[in-house]
Amino acid sequence: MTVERIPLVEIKNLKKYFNVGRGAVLKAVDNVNLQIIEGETLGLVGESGCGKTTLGRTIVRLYEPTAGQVLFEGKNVHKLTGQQLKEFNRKVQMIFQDPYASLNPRMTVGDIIGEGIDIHGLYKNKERTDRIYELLSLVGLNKEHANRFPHEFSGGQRQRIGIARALAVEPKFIVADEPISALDVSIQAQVINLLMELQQKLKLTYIFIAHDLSMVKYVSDRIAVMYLGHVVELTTSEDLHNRPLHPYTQALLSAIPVPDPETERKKERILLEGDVPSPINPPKGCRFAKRCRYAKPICTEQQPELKEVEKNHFVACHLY
Amino acid sequence: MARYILNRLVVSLITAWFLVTIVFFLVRLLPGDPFLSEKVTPEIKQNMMEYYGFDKPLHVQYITYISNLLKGDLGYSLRYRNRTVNEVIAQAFPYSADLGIRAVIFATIVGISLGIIAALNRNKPLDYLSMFIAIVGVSVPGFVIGPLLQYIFSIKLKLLPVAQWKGFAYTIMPTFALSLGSIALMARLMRASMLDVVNQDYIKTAKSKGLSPSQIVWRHQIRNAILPVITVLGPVTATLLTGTFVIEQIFAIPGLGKFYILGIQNLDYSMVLGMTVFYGLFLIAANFIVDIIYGFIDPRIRIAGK
Amino acid sequence: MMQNSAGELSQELFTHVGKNISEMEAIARPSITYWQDAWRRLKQNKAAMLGLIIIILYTFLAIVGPYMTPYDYRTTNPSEINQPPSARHWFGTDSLGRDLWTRTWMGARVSLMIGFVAALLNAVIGVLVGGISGYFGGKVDMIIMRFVDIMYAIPYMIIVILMMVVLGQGIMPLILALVIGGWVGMARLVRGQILQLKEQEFVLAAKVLGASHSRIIWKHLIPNAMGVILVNLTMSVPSAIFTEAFLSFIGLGVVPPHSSWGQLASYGAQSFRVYPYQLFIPAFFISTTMLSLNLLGDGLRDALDPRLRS
Amino acid sequence: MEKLLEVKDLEVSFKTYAGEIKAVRGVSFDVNKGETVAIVGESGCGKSVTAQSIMRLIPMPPGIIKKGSIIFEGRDITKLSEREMEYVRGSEISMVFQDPMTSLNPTMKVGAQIAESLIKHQKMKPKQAREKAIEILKLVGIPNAEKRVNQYPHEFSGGMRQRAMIAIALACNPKLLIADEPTTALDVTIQAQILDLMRDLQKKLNTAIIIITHNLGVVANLAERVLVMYAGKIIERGSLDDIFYNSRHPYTWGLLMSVPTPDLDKSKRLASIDGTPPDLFAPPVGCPFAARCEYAMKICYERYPEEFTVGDGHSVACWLMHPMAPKVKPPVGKGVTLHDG
Amino acid sequence: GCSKQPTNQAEGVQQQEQLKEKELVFAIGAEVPNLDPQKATDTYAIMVGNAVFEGLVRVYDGKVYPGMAEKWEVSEDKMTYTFHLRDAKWSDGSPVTAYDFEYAIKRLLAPETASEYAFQGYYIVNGEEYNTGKITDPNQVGVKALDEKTLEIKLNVPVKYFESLLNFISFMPVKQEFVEKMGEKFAADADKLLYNGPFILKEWKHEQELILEKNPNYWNKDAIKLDRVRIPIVQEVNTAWQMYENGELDFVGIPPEFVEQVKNEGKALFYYDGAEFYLQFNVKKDGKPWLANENFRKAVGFALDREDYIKAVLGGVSDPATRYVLPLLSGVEKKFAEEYPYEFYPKKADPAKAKEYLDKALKELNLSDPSKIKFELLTDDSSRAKMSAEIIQDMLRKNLGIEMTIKQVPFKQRLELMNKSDYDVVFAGWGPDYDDPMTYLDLWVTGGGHNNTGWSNKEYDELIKFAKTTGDFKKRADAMFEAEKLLLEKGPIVPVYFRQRAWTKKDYVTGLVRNFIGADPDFIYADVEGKN
Ligand SMILES: Nc1ncnc2c1ncn2[C@@H]1O[C@H](COP(=O)(O)OP(=O)(O)OP(=O)(O)O)[C@@H](O)[C@H]1O
Ligand SMILES: Nc1ncnc2c1ncn2[C@@H]1O[C@H](COP(=O)(O)OP(=O)(O)OP(=O)(O)O)[C@@H](O)[C@H]1O
Ligand SMILES: [Mg+2]
Ligand SMILES: [Mg+2]
Repeated sequence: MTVERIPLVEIKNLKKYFNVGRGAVLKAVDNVNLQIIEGETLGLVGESGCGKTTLGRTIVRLYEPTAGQVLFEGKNVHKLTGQQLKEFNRKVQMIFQDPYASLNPRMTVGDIIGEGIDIHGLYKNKERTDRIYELLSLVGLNKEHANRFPHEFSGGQRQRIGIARALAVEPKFIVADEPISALDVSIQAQVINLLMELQQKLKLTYIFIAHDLSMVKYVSDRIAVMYLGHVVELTTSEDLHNRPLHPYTQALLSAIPVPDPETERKKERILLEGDVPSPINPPKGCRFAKRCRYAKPICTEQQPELKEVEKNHFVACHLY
Repeated sequence: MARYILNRLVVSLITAWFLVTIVFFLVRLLPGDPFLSEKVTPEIKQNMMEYYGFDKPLHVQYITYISNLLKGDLGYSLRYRNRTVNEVIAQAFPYSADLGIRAVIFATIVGISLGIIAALNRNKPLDYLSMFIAIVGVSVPGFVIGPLLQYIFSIKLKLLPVAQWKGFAYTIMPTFALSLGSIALMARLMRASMLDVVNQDYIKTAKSKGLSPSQIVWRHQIRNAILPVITVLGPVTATLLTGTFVIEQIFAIPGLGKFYILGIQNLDYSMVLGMTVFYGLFLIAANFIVDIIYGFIDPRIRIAGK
Repeated sequence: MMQNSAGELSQELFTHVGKNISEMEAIARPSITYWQDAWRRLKQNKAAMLGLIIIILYTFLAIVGPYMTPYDYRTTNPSEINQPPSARHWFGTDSLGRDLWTRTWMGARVSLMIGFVAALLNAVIGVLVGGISGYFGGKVDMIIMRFVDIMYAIPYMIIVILMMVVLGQGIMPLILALVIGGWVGMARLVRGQILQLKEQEFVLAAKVLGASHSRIIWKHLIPNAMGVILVNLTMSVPSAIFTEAFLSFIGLGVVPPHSSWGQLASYGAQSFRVYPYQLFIPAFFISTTMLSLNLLGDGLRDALDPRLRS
Repeated sequence: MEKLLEVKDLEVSFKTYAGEIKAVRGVSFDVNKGETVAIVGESGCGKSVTAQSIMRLIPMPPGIIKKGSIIFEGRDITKLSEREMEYVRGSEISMVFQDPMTSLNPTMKVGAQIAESLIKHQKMKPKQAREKAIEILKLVGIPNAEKRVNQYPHEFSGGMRQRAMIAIALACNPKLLIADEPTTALDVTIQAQILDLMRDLQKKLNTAIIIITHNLGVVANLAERVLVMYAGKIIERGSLDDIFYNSRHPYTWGLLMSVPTPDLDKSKRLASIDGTPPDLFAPPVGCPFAARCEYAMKICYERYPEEFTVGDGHSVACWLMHPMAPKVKPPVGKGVTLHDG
Repeated sequence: GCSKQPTNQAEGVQQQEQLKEKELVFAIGAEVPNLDPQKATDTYAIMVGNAVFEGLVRVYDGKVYPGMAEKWEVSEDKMTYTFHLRDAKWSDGSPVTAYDFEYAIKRLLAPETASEYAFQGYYIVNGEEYNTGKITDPNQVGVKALDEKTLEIKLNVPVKYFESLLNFISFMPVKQEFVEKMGEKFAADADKLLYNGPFILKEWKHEQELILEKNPNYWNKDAIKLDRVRIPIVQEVNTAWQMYENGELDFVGIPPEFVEQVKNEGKALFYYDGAEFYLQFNVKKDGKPWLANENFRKAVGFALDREDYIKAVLGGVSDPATRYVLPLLSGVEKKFAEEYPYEFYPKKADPAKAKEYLDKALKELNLSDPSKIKFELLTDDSSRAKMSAEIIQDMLRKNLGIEMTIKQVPFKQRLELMNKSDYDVVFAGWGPDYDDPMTYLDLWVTGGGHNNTGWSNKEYDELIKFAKTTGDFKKRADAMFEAEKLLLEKGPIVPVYFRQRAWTKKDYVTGLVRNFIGADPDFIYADVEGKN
């Protein structure tokens, strides 16, 4: 692994809180530190609602952080202006979790995909059309689809449009927020193959948010596990699967549904007891403590730091 | 929210002050002066100028006006010489407001209903009927519809009194005539934004819950579609409540409407300013309320800041 | 070659052929944009096309109509006053004995010009200002909207009179005056729509692509607010036409002896019980213009909304 | 077993300006009471359209149900009046939509959206319905449900929206639950929880479930029978084991092969099916998969294969099943690539 | 709703009462802006004032009758008047005294009052001086109450029409004590005034309605038949008309469009309202020498077809102005027009004569082509102004080949432009202030307050000066006639029409008088016997 290399993206003490009325704040992302190295894929997994999307959106500047900073190529992305900002927007892309909502209902698919090309003046006229067709076929759609509108597509097709749009500007870094969840496995495979090929060819860097842990494992070099706005474990994908340290990670892995009826019938899962605490006024101490089988008194008292317990294996847990 | 409202109040006052200042100087740019008349001679005019303090430098007059305004005193009308603008407003506004409220309520209910009916029956007879009403509403202005109504309902059918404002029977025609234009606008806006909503996925969800079409309309579509109507409702309310010249004139209603026009025609400076301040405050308040309603209607809209 | 039952299948048909991916490439039609698509759809809308045809017809008549009779729009004829429509005077004559056919089409020039130009300019300015205000929100919105409030509240006639003093009487100052007072409604409306739309995810998506503010406003937000914009646009045409008539009333309209539909109608309104045709003819043209515009506007609205197809 | 739903030869098209998109082209299947049927298949092959047709929620126009019948408890849904449909929707059949963000009303509190069908169908008082809504939200694993009912959809994360959708669908204990990708946005622990919930429901109320998903893990976990769709047709159907261990259609094979397993090596490419599915404007006369099928024969390009029954309840639409076809060895099957994870 | 309005029930009751009471209902076009006698200017105030106040004299149907003054004497030189007041009461029960008149007249002239009609008091010794601040002591003004019942007024010059002038609202008495008590609010409402006329103002619902009731204390109350007069304010003539048709009004002005119809029914009535309209030329306008050319002006005058004009613009109501002075005004004994008949311009256009004058003018101006002559007609926003300008434009084009352009501006702007002499030709009008040709003629003297034409003629000035100072009324009238002829021949004025109004009334209305000067309508002796 290439942890020594200079990070392409550096996330420092990042916090993003939402005001949810009557003075309550929702700590969607709370003090996250991460480094992403050029050319790697960082998988991001975690409970639904734990702040993955929010983290991704803050990285690509859709949200102003409440505190902390995001550095891309050494520069604070939230301070960029003018040409640098434009550069950034070309180099950094996001694939949205909700494919339909993120497509303008009044634009043809061709225009949606072509928009980035136009904004950054990458291709003109015929070349532009060709490029759009190329992108469509890359994601398994055909030329005819360019003239249609988003509402005429199936869920998976819409997601592919979103992917094509992100790829259109030839970015360096993509935050892919559940890019494949709506796709059937064969197309999933096709898309993942495409993303990996591109990565190899163009040294792309990804943050890959997904719930499908086997897929995350397959695509990622390292995986960060989030829980209620915190990163609780961070290590290589091999390590994570083989030696998950955090009790939440363990529960997560045990819950992966396996595409095999017999295993599914027999499987034993670590059942997570208790309610997920609220990100509004989260409990002090470890946020997982209440549901943790191994919880100790200290866990409800003190918030564990993310520390390197093994080489390149970080975990935030009082057990280690 | 409380801070936003406070903030907005301060801004409203500043806005009103800007408005007064601009209009104060604008009216004086109008050709002529208040005492110009066919009979008046220069000497007599001089007496009048002095009487009203128009011989003083403009900035002195401005300061006097503003300080009176701060006391809530809009000054004496230059035409109705022994009546203050405050009195004129106090006397005429109730009529305009009475008519205006009727018209706003009538227009809103009818306009929105027509719009909804049209949208639900797109390109069907009911849609065209609603369009027809809307077209009548905008292409038949008050000065046509008023006399026409009077002719039909009073002279021919002997159902309603021609004019004046003395009881419910007197309010029917003016309310109708006054609301036509707003009905048209609201109906058309409502139709358009309803159509923006009908094909949204969440309508499908609502349907999948087994809601009846009318429940879907009431609970899901209207709220998502009503924003444009609310937007126009602000100024419409302010305008209708503070009087409309044509309708009040045709139906001989002693409302505020004519004072704008007469004020300007007579260069009755204090009247024009007073009307402007009054209407302006109404409008500012109406738009303020509209902005707040926005937030209630669509929680994604947060004008109140981050 | 299609056999009816499996039994008649020949063994030959079961020879292995394998994949043929290239054959799958669909034949793509030339790519079209949103606007091309909308135009295509508009053309199929009969009502909208009818509206368009009527407007074109009126425009055409406004150009040639006045020359179709031997009369001049300004020549009075006291021996022929208030004549009802006849073979001599197709639309009758007015109280000065002028031929109303000629005057109607001369008036159409003024009214159509004023109606369309003022409405369009209003729309452009209103959309621009409202778009900016709604999109940027916060302080910008506060300042712009308070400016709009002030513009709303300044008595319109003052502005018009001052304009006339400075620029004189005529169509251009009139249009300008109509625009000065007219754009604010559109601005507030558009702003409201934008406020509602701007939090949608596709806007975020465009932001990530680095779309400029103006691009987001014009390509993403405005098209989605088009329904409401079109309604307001069509509705502002008659209001421009009648405002002109009202301004003429107080001596601020087009230079006499020119006239307009609005003025003809308001003269006609005074005597509709005696000479109904003097009201109903201009009123007919105003309302059919409105009808056409509404049909066209609705058609356009539908055409611009890809989700709504019938 | 009692049949709850019978779909017969359903054809659904969308009229667009470019032509007619034949989204569903003659689909027949049935669902028994208390049974779970999974529909899998290529993205865009017509799964959602089929599901929405059962609820009569296809936007019409442009959509039209061209042919076929959908018989639910003996009544043909395609022939019911809209009024009658109201009482079917939400209370007897309910649906979880695929796209949770746009499927929730942005201007209505989540709680109210859930409570709505309770008020309509179970005649609950608003207050009672709200209590119930909180309860259901808790059931689908939303923490802090008391607070969350008062929030608006845009304040929810993707997964929470999806759970809210599920809550809406579950609210009235339907006889048939159609879940269109109900768990795509959920993390595995919640996913497991939701699957358990659905199973519980099924046990308690004998609810039948049609689940549409791409996650074969979920299929394996929940389904009893599986339908495989491709280009608007069902190309294979059978029991869970039939499909996972004894599938006969080359497309099913491709699907199963594409699944990554936890131990898959990064250096290897994922197996996938080359090419794209046919355009539904002009679906090929023959087998729609032929052009992407390694085993395609001449006839595959010319005639649509009839459905061959290959076992009890297991049938396949593939010419390979024809006696005259050459024998091929399936690349997947019990234990071939799938089973050692 | 508004609590002020009577409910329908109350209305029913009112109707019941109407059976017993005689009520006259008619509409006026605008609110009475001001009923303060010394500040009021508009016709409606004059009309209401005539009913609720009474001056020293009362003018009825053009003749002067005793009013508050039982009798009066005029000095030999016709410059001193002594009035003897009768016993009369204000509506608060106090007596009307000579001091009330003295106070009223001084109040009219006091600069602080800023009365627009102060000039009506300029005939009185030191009236003008006091009003314009040249003297500050009101006691020097020639009006004095000799005792409670005797008032003496001294004039600068003999004024033939002075007696009738005293009926003008500006000379109505006010009670000092009351005025001072009310301060600024004097006359602002019905209860902020004292009445001494045949009626009292019972209710004044601003902008809505005035209700007058018979004054039980009026000295001549037996002559008054009406119990009540209700005057709703209705701006729109068409609305008023429809109200009349609907039986809501007893008499009404006929909108031009309906004149024909009502005439055919034999119900149309006509009266002069005193206003005269004319084209007024700015003879000093730079770059437009033709405006200063007498022959050119006459060419315009002959090119106008006044009959056609009236037919087309005014629905046939009004009289062509063939001369300048309104024919109805009083001469020495009879009407001025009867004593001095004259017709300068024809009723129909005379294109030949017009051409003749135009050719002369062209020659004098060294112009060959009439199309070189360009000028602009300034007109305002009064209801028929536009049509009026349009038809004049067309007549000049047809008969003279001259292109006149039209400039229409708001009323005040028109006045402003006239004051600044910033116009070519303006379509203007004048209404008489008193019943004498002088009210029209003295406008055009050099330096006259309203003469903004730049026209100045010594001979004319002298004729007017003579007429104004002589005590010989015959010679005075001769001089005025000379002046009129001179004005038409050389002056800056081309008369167009003398305005008439068409009106109609229900048959039961009797005793109404329409006046071209002073109160119009004068309803104080009217009756509605037979109204149900
Ligand atoms: N409103 C519509 N107009 C035109 N075509 C449509 C419309 N809705 C769906 N389609 C087409 O119908 C086909 C089937 O769509 P459907 O949504 O059923 O796919 P799906 O099987 O659910 O796919 P996914 O798994 O990606 O959601 C797709 O090719 C789609 O393009
Ligand atoms: N605009 C917002 N206003 C208020 N709260 C928000 C907003 N957006 C997100 N949240 C809250 O922030 C938290 C994290 O949301 P986020 O969308 O980042 O979750 P996620 O990890 O992406 O979950 P999922 O896997 O379900 O998509 C959630 O509790 C959510 O309710
Ligand atoms: Mg998310
Ligand atoms: Mg789908």
